[in-house]
Amino acid sequence: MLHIVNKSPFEKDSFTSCMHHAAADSTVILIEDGVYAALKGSAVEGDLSKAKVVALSSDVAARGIEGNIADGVDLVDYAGFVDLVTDGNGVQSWV
Amino acid sequence: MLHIVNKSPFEKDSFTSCMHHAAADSTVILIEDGVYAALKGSAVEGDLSKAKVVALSSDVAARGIEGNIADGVDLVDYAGFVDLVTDGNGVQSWV
Amino acid sequence: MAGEIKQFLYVNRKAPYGTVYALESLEVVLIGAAFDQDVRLLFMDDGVFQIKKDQNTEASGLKNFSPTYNALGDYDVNKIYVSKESLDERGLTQDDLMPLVYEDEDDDWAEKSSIKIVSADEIRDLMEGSDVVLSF
Amino acid sequence: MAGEIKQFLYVNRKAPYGTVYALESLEVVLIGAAFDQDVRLLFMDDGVFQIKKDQNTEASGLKNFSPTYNALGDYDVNKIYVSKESLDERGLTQDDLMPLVYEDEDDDWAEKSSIKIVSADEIRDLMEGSDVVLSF
Amino acid sequence: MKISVQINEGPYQHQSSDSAYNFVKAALDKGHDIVRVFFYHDGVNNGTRLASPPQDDRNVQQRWSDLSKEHNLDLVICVAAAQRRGIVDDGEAERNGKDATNIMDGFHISGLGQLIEAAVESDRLVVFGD
Amino acid sequence: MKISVQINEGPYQHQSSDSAYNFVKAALDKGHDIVRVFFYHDGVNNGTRLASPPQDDRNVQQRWSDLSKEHNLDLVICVAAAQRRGIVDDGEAERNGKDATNIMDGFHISGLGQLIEAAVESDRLVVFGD
Repeated sequence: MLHIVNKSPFEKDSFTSCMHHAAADSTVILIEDGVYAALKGSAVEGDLSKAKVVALSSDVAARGIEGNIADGVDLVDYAGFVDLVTDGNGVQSWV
Repeated sequence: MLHIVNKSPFEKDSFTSCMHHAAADSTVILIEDGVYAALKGSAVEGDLSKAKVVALSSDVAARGIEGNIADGVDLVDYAGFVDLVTDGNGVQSWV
Repeated sequence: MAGEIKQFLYVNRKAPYGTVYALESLEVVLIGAAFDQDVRLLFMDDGVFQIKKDQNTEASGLKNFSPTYNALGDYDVNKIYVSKESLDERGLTQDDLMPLVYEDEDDDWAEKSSIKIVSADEIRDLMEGSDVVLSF
Repeated sequence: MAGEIKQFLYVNRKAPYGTVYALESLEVVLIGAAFDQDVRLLFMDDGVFQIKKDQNTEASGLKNFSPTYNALGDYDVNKIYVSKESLDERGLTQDDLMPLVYEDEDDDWAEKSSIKIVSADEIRDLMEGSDVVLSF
Repeated sequence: MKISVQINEGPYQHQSSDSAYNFVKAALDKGHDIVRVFFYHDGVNNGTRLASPPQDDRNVQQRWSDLSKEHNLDLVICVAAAQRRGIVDDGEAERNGKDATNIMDGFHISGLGQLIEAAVESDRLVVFGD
Repeated sequence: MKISVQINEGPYQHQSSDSAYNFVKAALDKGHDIVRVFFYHDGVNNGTRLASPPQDDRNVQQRWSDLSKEHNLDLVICVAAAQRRGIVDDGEAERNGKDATNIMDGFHISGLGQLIEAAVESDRLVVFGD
């Protein structure tokens, strides 16, 4: 299952709830304000180890946090996002 | 200062941030989904003691939680809301 | 595709009234019931508030759509899952929820509860076992 | 009312781009600068992300409005407060922020930083000392 | 007391317009002076006359128009926010080459300065948003 | 692969319409089949032709219309959501006695069944919301 999170973990509960409920072998893609969950040294950094986490590169760049991304979080572009959606067995948005 | 909180404390950070920054002698009015912060026995109940907290009665009734309100939280109607806005020295919405 | 039965999961994570998602999600569920699919509803996080009993919108001027949840059983939507952790965090128990029921045609139309309280692990399995996840 | 100077506080608590509030709030600040009022900007919670340096929206198709914050000094908007706790929680320091500056006409137009990092107590005092709080 | 109100969200999607409406009515009932209601962000979408909500629900847009007539309320829609979202009066239609208008009777489109002015001239500004 | 997309928010206020647009373009570039783009909740506000966004910004509404023409995309606006919010085509104007329309070329208004049908007929449904 691919999980999509689009909100900041500091503002809304979607990232926390997603990481709590996602299977350990699932992938979580951070888009829009969700990319802030990938910040190195933040209060939620510990959650990043609960599943495979990637972040959308264009949303990371827009927010100026390319140099602040935690180790282990890979960046993907929209083509990579599409591949993640079509790979695996389903997709769920944590809107 | 009157603080207005309109979002659920379980979904968004506005109630927590408001209670952390509000002066101890200020009043906080919970409206819309903000009224869920007044729930008895919830994970955020402890924050209610940080300031004077009231909840909008019509929004409490709409959500069916009249019987679940924590001790010390008074209910006010819209006329009471208006009075709280005009009393005191200012108003701030935690949107 | 005709005849294929998919596992639909409606994930309801938002409170009613403050935003329209709960109401308009319910409209999707009702329309969707006309399609022959396997439908499950999950209420978690603030979504559990959608089926809180005693909702009364008279003084607010809002439309009270909570009675419609009672009709779900008639639409053969009777697999309703509610997160135990979400109830706990909000100081609620199943007694705070509307008693949503259906009549079991395989059991002489006996009235049964549609609601099942589930753990985080069971929610994970629900999600992983779904073909389509509609999130509101 | 003419001639009365009010203490305006703009409270920015939301991240840029995911929603429009940051952009349209900035438009209010720029228009508001033409009125002779005492203006303070507060960036707290996710609002601190609004003035993160290195914003580059090219690949996203969004409009990069962050350079406009650099113009605030020219509009005599030079009291900019940033929550230390909010920076800490996000793993950020003042070095991650755009170096917003103004020229001090009372000090031979010396270039000075508009940014002051503040504690929760100082934020409380800012709010209590305001006549008008515009929240975005 | 002089009160102004700012509304940041559109009808139905969020409760903010409902809350603001109930608040303004209660303030008027108490004899307060509503200086201005300013519609900003998606709030501009409250000013359309093209909606047809279900018969068994409230009509959020129409209610504002009716209240405006009853109390001579100043309902101002921000022009910049309206242009992004497609709320158009005769003047805007002509300026931007649009073939239709959708603004509701009682609302008018103006600049952001109207918000600042309202804040300056009012004793209280109350913001209703997401 | 067959993909459908649901958009729950209006233009500009939230990034969801931007994200969905970039996603759909990337999926088309990879040769996937976009079965339907369904606009629900405030998402229906993407379908107005009356917006005039600033020249130095993207035109969210127009981009969808252009992409629809280029790729013969099925852009469906939910009728119930549109009625609450005032998005109107010729048929809706006549049915509800409205004196104007505001729908953009390339969009059409239909029922919620179109969302369920898209979900059934597609291999993936991707939701973009608040």
